[in-house]
Amino acid sequence: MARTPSFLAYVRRDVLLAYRRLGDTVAPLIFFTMVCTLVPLGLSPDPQRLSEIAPGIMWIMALLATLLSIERIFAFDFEDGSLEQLLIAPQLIALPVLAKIVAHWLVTGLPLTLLSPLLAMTLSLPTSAYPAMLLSLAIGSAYLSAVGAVGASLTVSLGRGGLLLPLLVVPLYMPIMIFGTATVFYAVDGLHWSGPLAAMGAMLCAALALCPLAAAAALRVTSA
Amino acid sequence: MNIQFASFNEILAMGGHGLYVWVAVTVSVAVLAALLVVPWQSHTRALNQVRLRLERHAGGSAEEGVD
Amino acid sequence: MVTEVKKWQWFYRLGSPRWFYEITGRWLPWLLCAASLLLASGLFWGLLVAPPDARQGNSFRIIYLHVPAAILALVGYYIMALAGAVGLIWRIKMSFMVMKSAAPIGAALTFIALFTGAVWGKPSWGTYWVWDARITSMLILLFLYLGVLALQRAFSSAEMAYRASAILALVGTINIPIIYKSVDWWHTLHQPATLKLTSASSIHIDMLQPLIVMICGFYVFYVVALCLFTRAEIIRREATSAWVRALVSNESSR
Amino acid sequence: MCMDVPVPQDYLLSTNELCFERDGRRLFEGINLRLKAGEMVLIEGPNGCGKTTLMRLLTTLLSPTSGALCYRGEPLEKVRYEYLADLLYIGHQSAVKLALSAEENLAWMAASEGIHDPKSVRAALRSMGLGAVYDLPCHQLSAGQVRRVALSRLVLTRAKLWFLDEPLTALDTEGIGLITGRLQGHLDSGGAIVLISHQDLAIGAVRNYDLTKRCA
Repeated sequence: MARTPSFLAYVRRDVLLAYRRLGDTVAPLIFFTMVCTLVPLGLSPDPQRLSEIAPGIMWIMALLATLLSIERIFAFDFEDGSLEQLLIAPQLIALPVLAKIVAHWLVTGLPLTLLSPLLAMTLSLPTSAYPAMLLSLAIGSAYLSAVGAVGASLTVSLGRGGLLLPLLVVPLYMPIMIFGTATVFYAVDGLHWSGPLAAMGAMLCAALALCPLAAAAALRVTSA
Repeated sequence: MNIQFASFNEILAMGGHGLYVWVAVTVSVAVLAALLVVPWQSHTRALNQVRLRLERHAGGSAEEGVD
Repeated sequence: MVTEVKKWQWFYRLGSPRWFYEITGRWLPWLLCAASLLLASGLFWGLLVAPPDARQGNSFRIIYLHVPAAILALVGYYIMALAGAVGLIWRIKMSFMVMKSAAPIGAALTFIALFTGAVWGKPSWGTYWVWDARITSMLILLFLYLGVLALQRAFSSAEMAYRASAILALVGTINIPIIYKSVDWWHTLHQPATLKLTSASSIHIDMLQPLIVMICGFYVFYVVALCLFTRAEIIRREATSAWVRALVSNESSR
Repeated sequence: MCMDVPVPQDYLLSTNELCFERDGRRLFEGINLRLKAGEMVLIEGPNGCGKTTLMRLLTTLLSPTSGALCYRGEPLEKVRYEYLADLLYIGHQSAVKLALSAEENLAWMAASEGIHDPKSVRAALRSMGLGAVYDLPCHQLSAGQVRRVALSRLVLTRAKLWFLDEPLTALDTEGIGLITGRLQGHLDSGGAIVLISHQDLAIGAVRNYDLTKRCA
C-alpha cells in the first residue's frame, strides 16, 4: 500500500523547489567562485605559490559555500508547516530526511564539484590532480550535506540567519576536510591518492547511515 | 621524600622555568576555583529567588504587587 | 507490571531531583575535602618533590596539570553524552540536568589543558602554539563543548534545550574518535613524529606517582563540581515545586 | 487492552488521563476524550489554555507527560502507523509551498496519502472554487485562496480522523459554506472530526469539550 510518496518523489520535489527558487540555489556557487578569486588577490598571483595551496583553498571555500546553504534544508519546510506534515506521515522520518540530504547535495554539492575545475585552473592546480579533486569534492560535499542536515535540524526552530548553525557544524567538518585536502595533495605530488579517498568514502557511508536518524530525532524534538 | 629545591626563591626560579610552571599552576588553580565558586553562587542566587517569591506570595496579601 | 517497577526502583529513585539533592548535600563536604587533599598533596609532590626531567628540566612539572585536565576533558564529554542519552531514552529530567552541568565543567577543563599545553610548549619548543596532534584535537574538543554550550542557551524552552543538546552531544561522541584519528593522521602527514607531549607511561616511576594522585584528585574534583552545578540547576528547575519551597522556608526560619 | 477500563472497538480515538507539562508548568491534566465515528468534538476555551497544544498531542506532534492515547481501542505505540495513515491534520500553517502551483501542491498532498490521480486533484480544486487559478504559483494567490488550497485536501482525503485547527480563518462566506458542507459530508460517511474554531458552525452532532475545566 503506497501510503507515502517514494524516496525519489521527495528528492524530485526538493530539487524542483530549489529550481523554482533559483536565486537562493545559485548563491553558494557564485560565493564559491568569488571567494576562490579572493585568494590570488589576497595572497599572490604567482602560480607556483598558488598551486601549493590550491587544494586547501578550494576545499575550504567549498566547505564555506556549503555552510551557507545548509540552513535551507529544513528552514523553508519549517516556516510553511510542511515539516509538521512530514513528522506525522506514517513512515520512518529518516527516509524523507535522507531524501532532503540527497536533494541538497544535488543542488549544492554536485554543482560545486562540477564548477571546481574552472577554479582549479585559476589557482593553477596541476591538471593531473583534477580527477582526485573532483572525486574528493563530490564525496566530501555529500558528507558535508549529511552532517550539516543534523546541525540544521537542531537549529531549525531558532529562526533563519542564526550564527549558531556554523558553530555546531564546523568542528564536525574538520575530519572530512583533512582527508579531502590530503587526497588532492597526494595527487599533486603524484602519489597514490586512493587511500584518503577510501577513508572519505567510509566516512560518507557512516554519515549517510547515521545522520538521517540523528536529524529525524532532532526534528521531532525541536519542532514540537 | 625531600624537596628538590633548597630555598624559597629557588622554588620560584625553578631552574629558569619557574615563570612557565607558576603561570600554568595559578591559571589552572584559578579556573578550578571558579568551577567551585560559580555554581555555589548560582545555587545561592536560585535559592534567594525562591525565598523572594515565597515572601512576596506570603506577604502578597498584605502589600499588593510589591516587587 | 508491578514487579517491573520494583526491579527498577533504585533507578527511578535516582531520577528524582529531590533524592539527588539530598544525597549530594550529605556527600559534598566529604568529597570536597578528599578532592582538595588529593590535589594539594599531588601538586606539592609533583611540583616540589619529583625529580626534574633530564631534557625539559622543571618545565615538565606542568604535566601534573595538563594530563589530568586533558583526561577529564575527554572523559567529561562522554559523561555528558551518556547523561544526555539516558535523558533521551528514559525521559529522566535529572540526567538532563547532569548533562547541562557537565558542559561548562568540560569546557573549563579543556581550556586548562590547552592553556597549560601552550605554556608548556614555550620552553620546550620555543613557541606558545604548536600544531601538535594532541593539542589540536583538544582545541577541536573545546569547539565541540562550545557548540553544546551555545545550543543549550539558544532555546527558550528548557525541555527543548535539553533534548537538542543531548542529541548534539551524542553526535559529538561519534565524531570524537574520528577527529582524534584524522588529526593524528594529519599530524604524521605534515611532521615526522616529534616528542609526544603527554607520553605519560614512559616517564620515571617517581614522576608517575604524583601524576596518578593528581588524576584521582581531578576525578574527585570533577564529581564535586558536577554535583555543585547540578544542585544549582535543580533549584532553578524545581523552583516551583513543594519540596524546594519547604527547603527554603525551613532554611530561612532556622 | 488500551487502558484499565475496556474500550469498545468503535471508539476511533480515546485518551486516558492525558496530561501535558511544559517546563514545569502543567497546561492541563486528566483529559478523557472519546470520539466515535460520525461525531465531531469542538474544543473550546480562552486563548492560551492549550487548545492547539492538545491538538498537537492528539496528532502525535507532541508526546504527553503522562496518560495514553488509543486508536480503535489499541494503544498508540502498537498502531502508530495505522493511526497516522488514518489521520489528517490541518494546523494554523497551510503547508502550501508558495513557489509551486496550486495543482502541484495538492498533487503532492494527495500523493502523501497514496492518491495519484491528477483528474481528481483538479476536480477537488474546482470544487473549492480554484478552478481558474489551479496552475498559478501560490505566491500570486490571496491568503484565502491559499487556505482553500490546503483545505481542498478535505475533498480528496481517505483519512477517517480529521484534526482541524481554525480551518475557517481567512475564508469568505462562500468558503465557509463549502467547508461546512464538506465537514457534514465527512460526518455522514462515518468520519470523526476534532475541531478548534471561534466561528460557530451549523453542523449536527457537535459535542463541546471545554478545556478550561481541565486547565491546571
